Amino acid sequence: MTEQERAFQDKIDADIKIEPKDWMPDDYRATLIRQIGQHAHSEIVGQLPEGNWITRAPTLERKAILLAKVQDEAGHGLYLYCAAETLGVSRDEITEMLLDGRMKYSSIFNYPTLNWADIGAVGWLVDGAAIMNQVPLQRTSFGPYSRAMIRICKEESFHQRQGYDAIRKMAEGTPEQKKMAQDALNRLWYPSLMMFGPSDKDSVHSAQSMAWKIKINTNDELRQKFVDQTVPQAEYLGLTIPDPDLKWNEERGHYDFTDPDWSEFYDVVKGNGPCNVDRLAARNKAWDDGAWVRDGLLAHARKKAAAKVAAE
Amino acid sequence: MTEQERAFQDKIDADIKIEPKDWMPDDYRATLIRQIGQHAHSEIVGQLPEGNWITRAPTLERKAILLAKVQDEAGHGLYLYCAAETLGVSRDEITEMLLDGRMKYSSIFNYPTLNWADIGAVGWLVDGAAIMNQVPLQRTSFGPYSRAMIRICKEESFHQRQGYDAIRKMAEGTPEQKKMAQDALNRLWYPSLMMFGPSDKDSVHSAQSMAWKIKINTNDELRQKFVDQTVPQAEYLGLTIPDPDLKWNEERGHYDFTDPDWSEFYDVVKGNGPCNVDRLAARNKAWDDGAWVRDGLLAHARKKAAAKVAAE
Amino acid sequence: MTRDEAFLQFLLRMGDNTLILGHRVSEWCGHAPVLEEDIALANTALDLIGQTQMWLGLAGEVQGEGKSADDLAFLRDVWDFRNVLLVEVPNGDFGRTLMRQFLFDAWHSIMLGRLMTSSDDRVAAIAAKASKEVAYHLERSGDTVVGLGDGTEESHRRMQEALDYLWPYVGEMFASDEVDAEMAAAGIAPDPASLREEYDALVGRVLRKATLTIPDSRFAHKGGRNGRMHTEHLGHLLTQMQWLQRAYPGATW
Amino acid sequence: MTRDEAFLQFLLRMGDNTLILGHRVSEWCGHAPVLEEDIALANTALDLIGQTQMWLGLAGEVQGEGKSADDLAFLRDVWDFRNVLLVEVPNGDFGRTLMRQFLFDAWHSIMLGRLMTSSDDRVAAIAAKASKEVAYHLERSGDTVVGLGDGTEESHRRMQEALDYLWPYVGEMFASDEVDAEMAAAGIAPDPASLREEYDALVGRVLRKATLTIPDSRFAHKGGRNGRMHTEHLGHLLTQMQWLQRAYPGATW
Repeated sequence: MTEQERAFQDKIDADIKIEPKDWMPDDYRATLIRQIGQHAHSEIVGQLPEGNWITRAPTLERKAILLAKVQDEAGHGLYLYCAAETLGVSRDEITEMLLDGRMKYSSIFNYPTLNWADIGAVGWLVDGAAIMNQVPLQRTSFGPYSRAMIRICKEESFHQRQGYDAIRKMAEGTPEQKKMAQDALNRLWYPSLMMFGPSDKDSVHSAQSMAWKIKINTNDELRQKFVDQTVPQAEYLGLTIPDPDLKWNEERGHYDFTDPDWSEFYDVVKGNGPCNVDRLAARNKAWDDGAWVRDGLLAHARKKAAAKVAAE
Repeated sequence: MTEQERAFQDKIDADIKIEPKDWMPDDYRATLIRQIGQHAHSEIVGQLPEGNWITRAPTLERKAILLAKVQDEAGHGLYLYCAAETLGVSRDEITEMLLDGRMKYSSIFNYPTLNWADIGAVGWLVDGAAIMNQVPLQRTSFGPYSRAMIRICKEESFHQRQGYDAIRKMAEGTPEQKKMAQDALNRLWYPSLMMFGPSDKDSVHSAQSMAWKIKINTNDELRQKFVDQTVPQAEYLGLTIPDPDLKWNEERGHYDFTDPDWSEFYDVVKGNGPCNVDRLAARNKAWDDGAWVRDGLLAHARKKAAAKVAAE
Repeated sequence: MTRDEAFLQFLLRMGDNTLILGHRVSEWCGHAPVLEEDIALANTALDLIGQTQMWLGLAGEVQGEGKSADDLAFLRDVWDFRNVLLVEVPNGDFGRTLMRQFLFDAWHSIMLGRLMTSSDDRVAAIAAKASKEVAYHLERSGDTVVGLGDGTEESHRRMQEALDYLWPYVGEMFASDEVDAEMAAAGIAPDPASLREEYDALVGRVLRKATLTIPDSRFAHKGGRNGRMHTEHLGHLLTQMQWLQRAYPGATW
Repeated sequence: MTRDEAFLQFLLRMGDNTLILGHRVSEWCGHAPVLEEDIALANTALDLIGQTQMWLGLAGEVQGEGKSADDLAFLRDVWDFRNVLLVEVPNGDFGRTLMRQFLFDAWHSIMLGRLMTSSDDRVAAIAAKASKEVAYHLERSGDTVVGLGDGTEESHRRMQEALDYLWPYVGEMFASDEVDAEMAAAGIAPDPASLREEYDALVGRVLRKATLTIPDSRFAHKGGRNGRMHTEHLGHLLTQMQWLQRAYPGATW
């Protein structure tokens, strides 16, 4: 370790935030760009499965709540792209990396939303898992990222409560509604567990990321925490977690549960999830169709600036 | 009148059909191309208002009937384009005249189909009026046109019966269904009357066309016949013709009725009907989007032909 | 037509305009040309849905049959809708969507300004709340129309095409009938025709800045405000919007 | 699972395939690239709707709850549908529509050929009638795939893209589960896996003539045949298809 590296690590160990103008190791920068970019892309692609139900929301209030939520997600994307930009990568650059497949987004968004209860389940389970991942990241070592996470976490926990409320309405509703709620849980349970990533013993980057405080907890810790939190909620709703081997382990003080099928996870990461192709096609179409708009607004802004200079 | 023209008119007067290879006056040819082309285009554009309900047809049987009908209309378009081709104008040429607005189609198809009863009403009223126009044209002087009309009339009268049956089901159905049937009649009555064209005294081409047996009856005769036939059918259905002045005239032996608002007719012809822009846009889109298909199939046919020649 | 019957029609017209336009705008969600637009469009849709809740809520009250705003939004068929045709035409490209928004926002802001002095307190209160939101919508859609109209050659062409397509739908916003006469007599709402001059001035100013040419025709498609003849597009929109309420009647969500 | 329960599932699979594909094809009505194609597509849709009436009619009989083919078509929600995912993907361009048709027709013709010797007379009779229609569908879609694959550079590119997009949906047609085992044991229907070899030979032959390359992957999307996980597209399709029956329950049409 060089002296510079040593000083850098000392700051992190002392919980002093790293700011964009500070020196940082190339790997730290690259890892952060990948992590923040992937998180930003997840917010953007994450609009699609929920957006799928906006035009079919069953009441004006539910439509408003869903719209507000999807709007927040776009906002989160914006904060995160800004945080990434402080590391020297422009929004357009990493957007193009998303669009041509060089960068990833969270695999959970490659699953479809098939009934209205999915909208509740996404808030309850997916946002729930996301928060579990994100809360510790409020203490992450990179200043702009940490500050973005603080704003995001506040809104996410609001979304999670709304999601839980929406699925509660379904679970307490007509038999069809209850069936929808159970169906949503059946389909989204394991994909939600996968959101924490493979077991840390199989993860190559974890040790360094934890030393850098880019990652705070292990994947398995967070997954366990999520299960422990979610099972009683499902019980309260009268819904059944689709895992016959799930049970409370008195000794451990945790639930034992079945690991997700990691071959499915790797399949989805490779591009073979139910919606990968459609999701990327939708984002590419939005980007391509919007080129004339971006060009037009830019051209206008330049004309205005030129006129202003000429007038001075 | 030249000798050639005299001989031509004598043949027509003697009810001898004019065939494509026969000599004919330029005006006769031009008028026929306009009339047959306009009729063909009407079949094609006429697919759109009915097609609008194919994906919402309420039963499998109704969907099948509607699909079969729209398919027949495409078939009629095909016969008529073939008849026009015998006059020396290719299908692509007159299609392009439709698409850029140089040629017209029947204005009735610029009205929207807004509820399921419209599908019945189109069969009952629009096909009914069309048949009234077309039956005499089976005796028209131009052979290919006459033969096309004979085939078409057979199918159209079948469509009309199906349309009447469909609206009868609505008129005899629930209060909402009955309301749909009445609503359809309210909207389509006057546009149907307009299908016969303005009064002959206002029509410039009529006399010559009648001498050439391209037109057999006057517009007013046919309109009266249509009203006389349709009023009792509406009564049988328990529906009210939206004309407070409609009444039986014992002396004339016909119904008296209110003339349609011809300013609306001219507005629609000019392009200001409720759907003109959307109809033409739909046809243009189909044509433009399909260019690569037509080109591809043509290229393949040429390759095959060339391979065959090479093999011989 | 009694005053209450006319009042109900007026409220449905206001509420159906915001409902249907809000729905159309919400269709963009996740598909806009740039992230800031995604957020702005969602925000516009959200405001319009909120206004719908107020207008249709009051409509249900005035109707007196115990219907909620949701009942009115999700359980009427095409012929019962009273929105102008402008708001139901499909989104088209982003340019058409924004042009439609601007042409509506301009009318909406003028209308709400007048309604703030309505003789009916409830109408005045809704208008006061909504007009703040709509002032922002107008500023934004106007700016975007100017930016794209006076942008590149392509963006100019697309905006002119959007204007040409939408202009025949503008006139209906200023049509007057017996409902409007009754509302004007009661001091509840202005005669729509009386808004036209201010509208033409406002729209003319912005479109000039946008270097766009207003079509030389006053022809106007009509039929939405009285439900006589909507476009074919509205029925398709309702199949989506009303699906769950139709498929699972009586459920609460 | 009893034999009748399995039989019902089998019949729903057959009938939902033809119902949903027939619906998709009917969406083209009036919009095809050339008049002859408009006619041919309408004809295909018509045949598929007719087959649906037979399959779902028999399904209602076997179910024994007094449901008609229309009840089954118009009053089930997404999770109750048993069609393969292939038939519910959106039409895309004409090339994708025809490629989907060809990939399905090839399976359909082989399947129906086997079903003609079904131990259940009703199944054999439906298969006999349908297989004549489907032989024609296959001839036509195969010819078009060849014509466009081996046409211009652009048509070739589009057809290859269509094949690449659709290929991951092919495998589901050959998946087997306990329903299929039960049907095979009863001699009612073949094990789908047993059709694959003939399918690969047929499809391979046509695609070679079309100068197209079959993607080098056996990955298969699944979830339609047992209803566990349809695509997001099916729900949107149903909003249209079922609209009138949902909005006006109990009416006869």
